[in-house]
Order: sequence, then C-alpha cells, then structure tokens
Amino acid sequence: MTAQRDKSRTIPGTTVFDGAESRKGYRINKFAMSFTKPENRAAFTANEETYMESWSLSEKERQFLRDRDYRGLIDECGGNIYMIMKLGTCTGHGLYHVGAQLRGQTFEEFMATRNASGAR
Amino acid sequence: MTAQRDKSRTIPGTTVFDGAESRKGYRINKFAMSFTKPENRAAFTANEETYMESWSLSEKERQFLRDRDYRGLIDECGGNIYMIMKLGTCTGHGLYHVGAQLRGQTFEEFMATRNASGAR
Amino acid sequence: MAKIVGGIGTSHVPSIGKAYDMGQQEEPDWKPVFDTYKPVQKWLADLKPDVAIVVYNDHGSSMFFDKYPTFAIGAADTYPIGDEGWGRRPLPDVPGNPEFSWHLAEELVYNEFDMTVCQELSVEHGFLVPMNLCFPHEPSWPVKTVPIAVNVIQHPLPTAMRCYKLGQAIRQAVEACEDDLRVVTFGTGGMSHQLNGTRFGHLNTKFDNDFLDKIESDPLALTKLTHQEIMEEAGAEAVELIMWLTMRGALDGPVRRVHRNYYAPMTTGMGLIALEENA
Amino acid sequence: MAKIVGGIGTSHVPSIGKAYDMGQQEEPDWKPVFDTYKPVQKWLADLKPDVAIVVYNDHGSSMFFDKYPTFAIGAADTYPIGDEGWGRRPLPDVPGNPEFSWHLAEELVYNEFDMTVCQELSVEHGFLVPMNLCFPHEPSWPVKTVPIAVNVIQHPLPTAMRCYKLGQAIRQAVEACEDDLRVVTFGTGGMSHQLNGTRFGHLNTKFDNDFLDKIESDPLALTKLTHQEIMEEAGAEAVELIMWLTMRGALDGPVRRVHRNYYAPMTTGMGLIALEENA
Ligand SMILES: [Fe+3]
Ligand SMILES: [Fe+3]
Repeated sequence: MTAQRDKSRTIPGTTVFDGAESRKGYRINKFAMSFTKPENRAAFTANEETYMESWSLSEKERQFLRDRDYRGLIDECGGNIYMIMKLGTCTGHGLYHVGAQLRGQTFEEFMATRNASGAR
Repeated sequence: MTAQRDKSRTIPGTTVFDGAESRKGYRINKFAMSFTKPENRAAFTANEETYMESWSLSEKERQFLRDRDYRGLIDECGGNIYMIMKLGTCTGHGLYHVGAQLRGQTFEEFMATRNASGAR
Repeated sequence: MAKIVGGIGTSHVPSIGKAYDMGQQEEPDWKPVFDTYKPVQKWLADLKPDVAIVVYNDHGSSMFFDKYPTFAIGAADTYPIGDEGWGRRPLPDVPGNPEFSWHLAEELVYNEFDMTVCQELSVEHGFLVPMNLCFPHEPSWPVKTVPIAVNVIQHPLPTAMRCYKLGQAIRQAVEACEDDLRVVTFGTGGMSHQLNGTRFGHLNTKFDNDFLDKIESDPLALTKLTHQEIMEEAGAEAVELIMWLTMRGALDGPVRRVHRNYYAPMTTGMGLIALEENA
Repeated sequence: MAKIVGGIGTSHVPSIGKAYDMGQQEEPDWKPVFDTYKPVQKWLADLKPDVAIVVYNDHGSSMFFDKYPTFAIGAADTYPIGDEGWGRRPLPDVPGNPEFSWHLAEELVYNEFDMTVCQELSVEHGFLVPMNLCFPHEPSWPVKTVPIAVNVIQHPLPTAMRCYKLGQAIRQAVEACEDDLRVVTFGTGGMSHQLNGTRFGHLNTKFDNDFLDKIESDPLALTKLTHQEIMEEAGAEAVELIMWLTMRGALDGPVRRVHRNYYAPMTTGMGLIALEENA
C-alpha cells in the first residue's frame, strides 16, 4: 500500500478536503447542498434569515453567509467548493468571484492573470 | 473469479432478489420503504387509497395491497421481503402471517411446523 | 497501538429486539436466547473494549435500492436509532468514534476496498440486536462503534472471500492506528433462514453447526462457499453469514473459543460464537 | 460479444455547459473548445457505439457527504438531468441500459470491486459536459449510457492504480457480455486545476501535456502517481485525472491516437484525447 498523502507536507495555499474537513464542514455543506432544490433557493431569496434559521448553522457561519465571505466559509468552516458554488444563483457570485476572494484579489485583478478570460 | 450463482439452476421455492427482481420491484419497494416515516404510516392508515394515489403504483400492485396479498406483492411484483415487512404496523400482519401465505398455509399450520413457536 | 481483542459471530433476528423491549426474557421459548448472551456480556465486561466494529446489513432503514452500497462504513459522531417501519426502539443513540472511522476508511480505501463513507447513518436491527444482547446500555452504551454495512440483500453480493479479505484489511487498519484502542469486531446475521417463496422458514441445523465449527477452526473453507451453495443449503437469506467471515478475517491465526451456542426456535438458526486470539 | 471500440479522455468543466446553453460556440475564447470536439463527434458517428460508459464524479448533485461512495454504477432506465444549484440544463434525459449495467455490476462485484448500485441517479456536469460535447443529442441521445461515479472530491480517494484496475475489470466485464454491443468509455475531469485556497487558479501546462503523452503511451507510469504528487504538481482538484485511468485501463495494449487537444483559457487545463485499439 503506497501512502497517498503526506500529511506532514502541507501544500502551500491549498486545503485538502478530507475527513477532518468534511466533518468540520458538514453543516454548512448540507445547507449549501439544499440549494439544489428550487424551492429552497426561492426560500433563501425570499428571506435569508428565516431560511438560515431552519438549518442548524452556527452564528459564525451565518455571518459569513450574510457577508458573502466565501473565504471564511471555505477556510474556516470546512465549506467544500462544489457545495459553496451552489449558493451562486442566489448570491449572484460565480466561481471567479469566489476564486478572486480566495486569492485576496479583486475580480479584475484575478481576470488579468488568465490566458483567455472570455472563456468564463 | 468464481461464479457466485448458477442461474440455470433455480432453487425450488426460492426467489433470489437480484437486479432483475430489484428493477421489477422498484416501485412497490419504494412505496413500502416510505413506511419508515411515521407520517406516511399515518397517511396510509387515514386513507389507503389516497396514500396509494400519491405513489405511482400499478393497478395490480394496488389490488394486492388492498387484498393484503403479500405473495402477490413478492412473487409477482418484485417486492423485497424486508420492504414488504414495513407495511406490518399498518396492516397488522407480521412476518409469520406473510410466511404462512407464501407457503400456502394457515398461520396455525405454519406455527405447528416450528420448534419453539413461543419465540416469535 | 490499537488492537483487536475479540470477535463475535451472532445472528441479529429482529424479533429478539421486540421480545427484549416487551420484557420477555424469561419466557420459556425466549429464555435460551437471552441467557446464552450472559457469559459473552461478562467476557466483554472483562475485555473492556473501547470500540466495537459491527459488520451488519441495512434491511431498508438508512439505505434503499436507489443507491445501495456493497460496503459502507459509518463515520459519524452518533448513530441514531432508525425507524424500520414500526417506530423507534427505546434504546439510546449509539456513539461513534469518527476519528477512528476516518482512519479505517483511509486505510481501507488505499488498500483497494471501495467503501461508501457515511456521515449520517441510522442503525437498525442488524446492528442493534447484537449490541443490545452483548452490552448493558442504560443510560448509555459502554463502547463507541464503527458500523460497517455489507450488501447481503440485493445480488450481486460481495463474495465470501471478499468479506474475509475485508476483515484482514480491517485488522491491518486497526494495527496501523496509533491510538491505544481495544477493539472487538462483530459479524452478524444468519444463520440458516429463508424469508421468501414456498420454502419460507427453511432451516438447516447441520449446515449451521458445521459453519460454527469452521468459523472457529477453518474459516478458509468457508470463504470458498458460493452464494449459490449457501442459498441452496441454508436458505436465500442465509447469505448474511458471509459477514461473519469479516469478523473472522480480522482475527489472526488460531483462535480460542470462549463461548458457542445454537438455537433454532422459529425461522432462523440463531448462532453465537465468541473468539479470542491465543495469547 | 460486447466489445470496447474506443476511449475518450476529456475535461468536464461546467462553464462549457453554460457557454453551450448560451450559444457562445463561436465566441473567440470559446471557439477552440467547441471546435476541437468536432473530429471526435465525427469519429464517434463512424464508430456507431451502442453504449457509452462514462466515468465521472458527482460534485454534489445526486450524492452528498451523508453517504458518499468510492465507486458507484448507474443501473437505471433513464438518468434525469440534475439540478446542481442553478436549475436544470435544457438537455434531454439520458437513456440507460439497465440490463447491461446489472451485468457489469455483477461482474465487477464478483471481481472484488465494491460498487454502489444506483437505480436512481440524476446526472450533472461531470457526466453531461463530455456527453454534450461528443454527441448530437436533439431530440435524443444516440447512445445508451452507464454512468460510473468515482469519489475524487472527499479524501480518501481511490488510488490511481485502483482506478486503472477498475478499467481493466470493466473491459473483462464488457467482454463477458453476450450481447453484441459496441462500447466506448469516457474518463472525465481535470486536467490541472485548483478551486480552493490562495493557490486558486493554479495551472500546470507541462504536467497536463505530459499526462496526455503518457495516457496514450505509458499509462502504467501514471498509475504510480500518488494523490499528493498530483495535488502538489497540478492542483488539489487535478486528482480528477485518476478517472482517465479507468478509461485507459479498459483499452488493451498499444493504442492509436485519433485526436488530441489542449487548451487552458481560465482556471482548468482542458484536455481531450481519443484513442482506439490497434486493429
Ligand atoms: Fe438480517
Ligand atoms: Fe470536476
């Protein structure tokens, strides 16, 4: 059996979504997964606070959601990028907005680093 | 790889619940699985016909349900014994009632074949 | 280092749970069932395990045929008591050990076992009847658990040999854990029974006793059994017995039998065996 | 006898689906993506496959972390278009071939691959973008499909070697099928990309081109890659590439390259390779 990961060797700027992350992020990811149902997206859009109340989120998670702080949701709360992206239809924020935030850049700064940014 | 089944060699009086059975029984088994929720059991008890309407069952399946014909549900409709047993709280029929039906016996006839039928 | 301190093979007949909940432990036809677990309870109390790895099958409680896994492993903080269609049994929720579960999942997956990892899993009679019979549990369970669910209800099932190899891999994974944990493994289900067709109620006492002999002394012989052979001899639902091989695969070398029992009152051969490795 | 007539490795970037639905095929930055699939479409039209086995991953559409399988296989009549959070794409539902799926499931499980069998499964960009790009599909798809979903999002993931062996087992299972079916396999995902952390947007063109070389000529070298190595080099999400090894494992011996392309406009190396066995 070849070891597949070397946990002593963290990869700079990288989170590996493993059991520890998945445990930590279970609540927020389940919340985000609920956005695969149109009725839940509609409920969130109608009243964010009420919809958040119906899930057992922590206050920290709720504040990051209010602030559209995706970096907080991912780095601090264990959010999985594929789940967090599902918030996009309601928040209006796509992958590159989230990515720029993760990199600590503006959307335009991030776009300027791409090869053919028309393919977005 | 050792062949695990010899399909040319049917086992007398026995159905092997395999892919073919599971496909055939998907509807009725999903219906029966719904009885793991108390609200669904209550809905069935309140009005069997209305509850059955809310599932896409065939007329044959519905008739077997009305008739408490477990043999029909299992042998003809692909019912899985573990799923069909879930109907029991609502129908009042336990495993040995179903089993006697499958064997073509009365409950008492079946019980008389057991070693220590107090352990039921 | 974590280590396996014992293995238990036991039936998980749901009616035992009902009899227990109704307080029928002393009724003549039930008494032999409940009494035979007493020495095993005592043995377990002395062994003081920290974790029980319980190999069982979900009979349509937390899993359905929409997505039915061959092998699943629980990785939750707590496993709630499931509702199988007749309400929740009055048992306390069962504590998990998610760190240990994820450790096992990692070892097993890297070792080419294709586990489904479950962070939400309610447990049912396949898991609860053995736990109920072997451990005192009021107000709470004395061990943490790792449920391992095996498909024994929708063919194709994993082979008997595959289940044995899973046990061997579990042993390796346990021994690769640096925490000082004492682990018991349960293989549950069976013995002979059939719950469908005109052969409903089929029992094979000879097959069951032979299985009890071999699970102790010659498990490799049992890994050669095909599903066809088990079903023909011991009934369609007797295939559950392949889960005992996972328990046995996790024990190394010759074993010492601590307890054994067999009783077939109704429609299922109820077997029990408790094994320890020779010191 | 069923046989494998070709294999395709391709990225499955979701934005391609959106661009397609918005009719952006001719926009300068998108045109290279859509144009490069045209020769593959033509090749597939000539190959006339009956079935496409599509190895992909579910990114939280039909599966969640409550019960996430390492390997799952679809066995449904129809695979509906899933809703990933932004509504259903305007594509027709995808037809399955459940008899063939169950045949494969049987062979794979008996061959010690611990599949989760899915009779209800909605499909999403991991599956649909490759299908969308490779097949005309109005008013309906020209092939039946067998979705095979691999866990590449929640570690522990299956090893690269395990994915390759799954491909070899799929080939054996296909060849054990008595129906006269022409089968193509898809390995999807990747290439280099990372969608988290400050390294978001990481690309590695050299790694990707080397992978494209080796998937054709030396796949065994790729089976030795650890997840750690892939992630360090090509980004955390580049581990999806292990799914290409399943496609490649299903092809036997030296292969002939029909088409190859690479383009990395935004955050993901978009690779494409089409392979046939030498006659
Ligand atoms: Fe059972
Ligand atoms: Fe992907």
